[in-house]
Amino acid sequence: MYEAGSWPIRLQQIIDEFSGVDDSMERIEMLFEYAREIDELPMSEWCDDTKVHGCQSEAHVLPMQNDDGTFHLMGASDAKLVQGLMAITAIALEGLAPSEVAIFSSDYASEMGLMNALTPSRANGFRNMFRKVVQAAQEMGE
Amino acid sequence: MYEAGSWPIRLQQIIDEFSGVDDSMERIEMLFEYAREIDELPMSEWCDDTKVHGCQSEAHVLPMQNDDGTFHLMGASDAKLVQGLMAITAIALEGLAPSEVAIFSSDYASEMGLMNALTPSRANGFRNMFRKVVQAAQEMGE
Amino acid sequence: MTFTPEQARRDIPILNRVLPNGRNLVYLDNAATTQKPQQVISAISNYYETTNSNVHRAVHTLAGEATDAYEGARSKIAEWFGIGDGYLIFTAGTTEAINLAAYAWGRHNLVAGDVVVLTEMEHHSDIVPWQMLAQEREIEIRWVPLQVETSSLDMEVFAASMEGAKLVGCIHTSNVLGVRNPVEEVIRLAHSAGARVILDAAQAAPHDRLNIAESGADMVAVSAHKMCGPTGIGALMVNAETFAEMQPFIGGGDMIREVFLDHSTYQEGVHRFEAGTPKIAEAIGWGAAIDWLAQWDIAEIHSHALGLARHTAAGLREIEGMRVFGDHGDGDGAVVSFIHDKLHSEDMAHMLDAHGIAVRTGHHCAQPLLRKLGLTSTNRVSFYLYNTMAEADFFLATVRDLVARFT
Amino acid sequence: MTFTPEQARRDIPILNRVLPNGRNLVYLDNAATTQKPQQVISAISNYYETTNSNVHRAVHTLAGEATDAYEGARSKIAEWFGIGDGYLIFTAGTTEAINLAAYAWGRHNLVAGDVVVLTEMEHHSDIVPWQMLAQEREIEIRWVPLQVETSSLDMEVFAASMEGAKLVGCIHTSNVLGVRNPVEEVIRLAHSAGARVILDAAQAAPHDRLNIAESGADMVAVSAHKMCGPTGIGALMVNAETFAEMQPFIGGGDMIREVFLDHSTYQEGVHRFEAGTPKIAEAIGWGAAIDWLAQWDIAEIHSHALGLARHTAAGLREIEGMRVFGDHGDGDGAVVSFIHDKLHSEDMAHMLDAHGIAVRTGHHCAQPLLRKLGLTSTNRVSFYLYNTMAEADFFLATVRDLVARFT
Ligand SMILES: Cc1ncc(COP(=O)(O)O)c(C=O)c1O
Ligand SMILES: Cc1ncc(COP(=O)(O)O)c(C=O)c1O
Repeated sequence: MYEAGSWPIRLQQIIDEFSGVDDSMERIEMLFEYAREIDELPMSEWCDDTKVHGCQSEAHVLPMQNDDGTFHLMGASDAKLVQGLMAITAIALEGLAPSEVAIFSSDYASEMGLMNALTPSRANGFRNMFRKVVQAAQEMGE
Repeated sequence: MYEAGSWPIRLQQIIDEFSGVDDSMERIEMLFEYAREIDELPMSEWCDDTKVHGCQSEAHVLPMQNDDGTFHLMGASDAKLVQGLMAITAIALEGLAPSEVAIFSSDYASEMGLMNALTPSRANGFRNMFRKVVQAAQEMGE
Repeated sequence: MTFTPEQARRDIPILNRVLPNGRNLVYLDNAATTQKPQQVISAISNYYETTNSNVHRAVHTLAGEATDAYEGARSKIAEWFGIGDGYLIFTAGTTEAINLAAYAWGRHNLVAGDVVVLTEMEHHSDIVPWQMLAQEREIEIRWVPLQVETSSLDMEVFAASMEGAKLVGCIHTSNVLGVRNPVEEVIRLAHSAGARVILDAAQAAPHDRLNIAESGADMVAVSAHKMCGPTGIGALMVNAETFAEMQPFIGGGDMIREVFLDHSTYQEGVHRFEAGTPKIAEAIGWGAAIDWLAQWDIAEIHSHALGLARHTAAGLREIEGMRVFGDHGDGDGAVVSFIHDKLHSEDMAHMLDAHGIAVRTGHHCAQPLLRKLGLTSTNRVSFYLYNTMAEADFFLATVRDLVARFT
Repeated sequence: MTFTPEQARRDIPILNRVLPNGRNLVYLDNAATTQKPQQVISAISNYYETTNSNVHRAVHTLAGEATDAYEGARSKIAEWFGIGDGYLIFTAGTTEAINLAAYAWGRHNLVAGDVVVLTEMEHHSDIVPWQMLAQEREIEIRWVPLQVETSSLDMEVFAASMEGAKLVGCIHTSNVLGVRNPVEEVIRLAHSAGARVILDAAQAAPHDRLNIAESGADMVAVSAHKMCGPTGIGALMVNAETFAEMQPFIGGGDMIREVFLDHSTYQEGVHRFEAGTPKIAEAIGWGAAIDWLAQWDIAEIHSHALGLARHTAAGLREIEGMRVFGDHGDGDGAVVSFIHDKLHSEDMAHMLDAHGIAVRTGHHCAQPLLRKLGLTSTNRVSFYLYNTMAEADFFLATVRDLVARFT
């Protein structure tokens, strides 16, 4: 099970990278950078099914499987910060078995210090996004 | 018009008497003494018409005219303190023309320092009692 | 920490108050409202001095901190009373909590012909909201009698009243008699008849953590100001089944999901019932009150206060002409109502006040109960953790002296 | 006293706050809630430290002092707004005030087929309570359109909507656009059609004494926390005719005259609508806020804040891609909503927060208005007396810098 202390290597690196940064503006810029790394879901495919509720921004995710059956996440948001968080989530989950995603802990966001950098409504949006992803992974397993 | 500075002599004496006393227990005892001086309305005559509303105690007044047409107040309460206040009111108004009672100021109670010694609900009761008396005096004049 | 009243007193600034008449304050009106420790006062000041912001909706640091503090207080209070924080709805106090029950639950679950069972011991707060609903809807209210001799509810009539009952409203602990009602039995009987139960726990909450989930009560109403918290806040705590049956009551910001011109959709969870800017500083102050009380074992606090009540009741009973109510059994409240047959309650209260002693006088918002006792008014002393035996004795000596002098 | 923002700032502890990210707080979210001067914080602490007691019903010194302080606050606040203290009903805030209007007045004076007129500029607080009532009663709600180009209500449609109207609900000053509506005209048109008017003055009250009696408004809702007062309190102020048409809403102690098992009779006057232990410390804190503001001429306070808004709006308009709302005429609120076409409002808000600047972001509880603008969210800065030109300039410089770097 992936949780604090046993994150995928790539995610652990990102966590360390964020933990090393104190300046909140710098952290935001880093998130903006990550925002570019997501497999972006084109706006033409945004729909009710992909929508993450409870965000102030429009946020959409499309959880899917690579050819080898491993997990892959597409996503996009009109807010870069949100898309950055999504991107880190996508990196964290990339290539895992859906069954592993289904029990992945969401604690990495707070470990990165993002949850208190984030506002409650944003944190709420993150939780909804993560729940949507995990649920999709569970359904892939079924 | 009877108001601060121009009270009937007997009332002015009572005001001075109370103003000279600091101890709250002593003031209460003085009120208890005055309670005996009212022309007491017998309980058998207490009725809806005589009742003063807004008191925690049962309080009743019967405003009337002496043979010479001057004002006279009977009253009673099961609380001695209330009856004491009534008695002072009766003394203050005794023998005045109803038309004088009708415009009598109620300020003597605060001048005696009774209004803040009294609680709001008691002060309220006093105001209701006084209003009832003044109203009756007005009607006598008509 | 071992409980001592002296220690509790030290935290409460007002207890050092010298009144305008030169007397030291002896505050024995705790069932009306309790005094506040410095910790509660500072929690409120602190909030305004460092954190104040509107909550829930904004993207800035203060808003995040204020939201955490506010929602953190909710969690703490809910945990204290043994219920999930998803089931604690903040209100302005017990009164608004019972009205919330009547509007959000009652008006959506009771129809003409339905039966609401109340007791003659109820505070006006648990009478008037149901009368208003009954009038609107032709609902029948059945009254469980108070047995004056034993200061207890007639549980036989209670059981017999359950036929067709949809809701039972019951005061957990009487603010006049101090009696703690057999709420376990009330809940059991009500549930086996398929009725929901709302407990007015305004007087119980300061002395008892209530264990709401375990108790099985469907709705429980409490006020912060009666347990060393601030004015302006209280709660309705509701179990999951009842919560699911409630519909929005106060409409506005924060309780909606989406607002259109022709309709709106509502939030899930407690925010559905909390429209507008919440009682933020108040919730935080209440949380601090819980922290303060939690230093000690609540059972020790209760037994201390009850001990003072027992001592006082016994002392009053020795005075000729004195009628004293309640028998102060183990779970009862620390409240002693009394009335002297020759000293009017108002005269008594004024004379006690002249000695610095604050007691309550009147109908205690329980006119049906007073009427049953054949009275319109009693005097009432009520104790809490910071009261001392010396205060109880000073009170008793003063009453003895007044009775001797004025009767 | 001549008004200066520096002087006001000195009284407000939180303005010295250094945030966890090391930045000094620049608080520009005053339309959401305002910061509190030491005088208000101390009034509350003081009350709890020296006077705390339940009010109205007791015969002891503290109760008398607390009642005087509480009712004294009511008188002061009522006088400030130009209405008799017999017509100021305390509520938890603007939201509860409008709900009180809907329950206590609306449900006893509106029947199926009646028409309520609202505007597209309304805050959710002045929409949802009427929608709930409309649903219950088959009442028709007519909407007065917002004209986007001029940020103003379509007064022709307003006039045409008056046919058969029983009530008009109108936001006095918009919390999104800053626009002050022509409330005099609204009242005149409504009254000549025989309709009553309720004004949502949550945003107006911090900048304007309202002169309620003179204005002719039938009901006016305000919140203390938006004018340097505490959370948890506000008021509905009502003229005599409307007051006489209201029926009890929240039932319980303090609002009754007599309670019997089969019916109750109610108090006259404001207490009829204030059941249970009131918001005592809150009222006293609000009174202190009025005293504090009353040191200065409210017109000077308003013109200072509006000046900052105008300066800010002008500065923002110079930035490419920025859409800025409202035209900040003389009576308008000190609120500037804006949105950049390439920087999402949430990203903007987070980046401003990283610089210590608190702004609001989102739908501002006015989804119908935002929908009309074709948006789901804006950023909003809002100024009050303690904000300075230096803060406005720092905000502008930061926004310019962020837009330059990230677009
Ligand atoms: C215009 C307007 N109306 C109503 C409200 C609601 O006020 P409160 O949240 O204090 O009830 C607000 C503030 O959020 C407002 O700006
Ligand atoms: C038993 C009981 N119920 C209800 C209330 C009402 O509580 P509040 O005035 O805080 O709403 C009180 C206190 O007065 C009470 O003692």
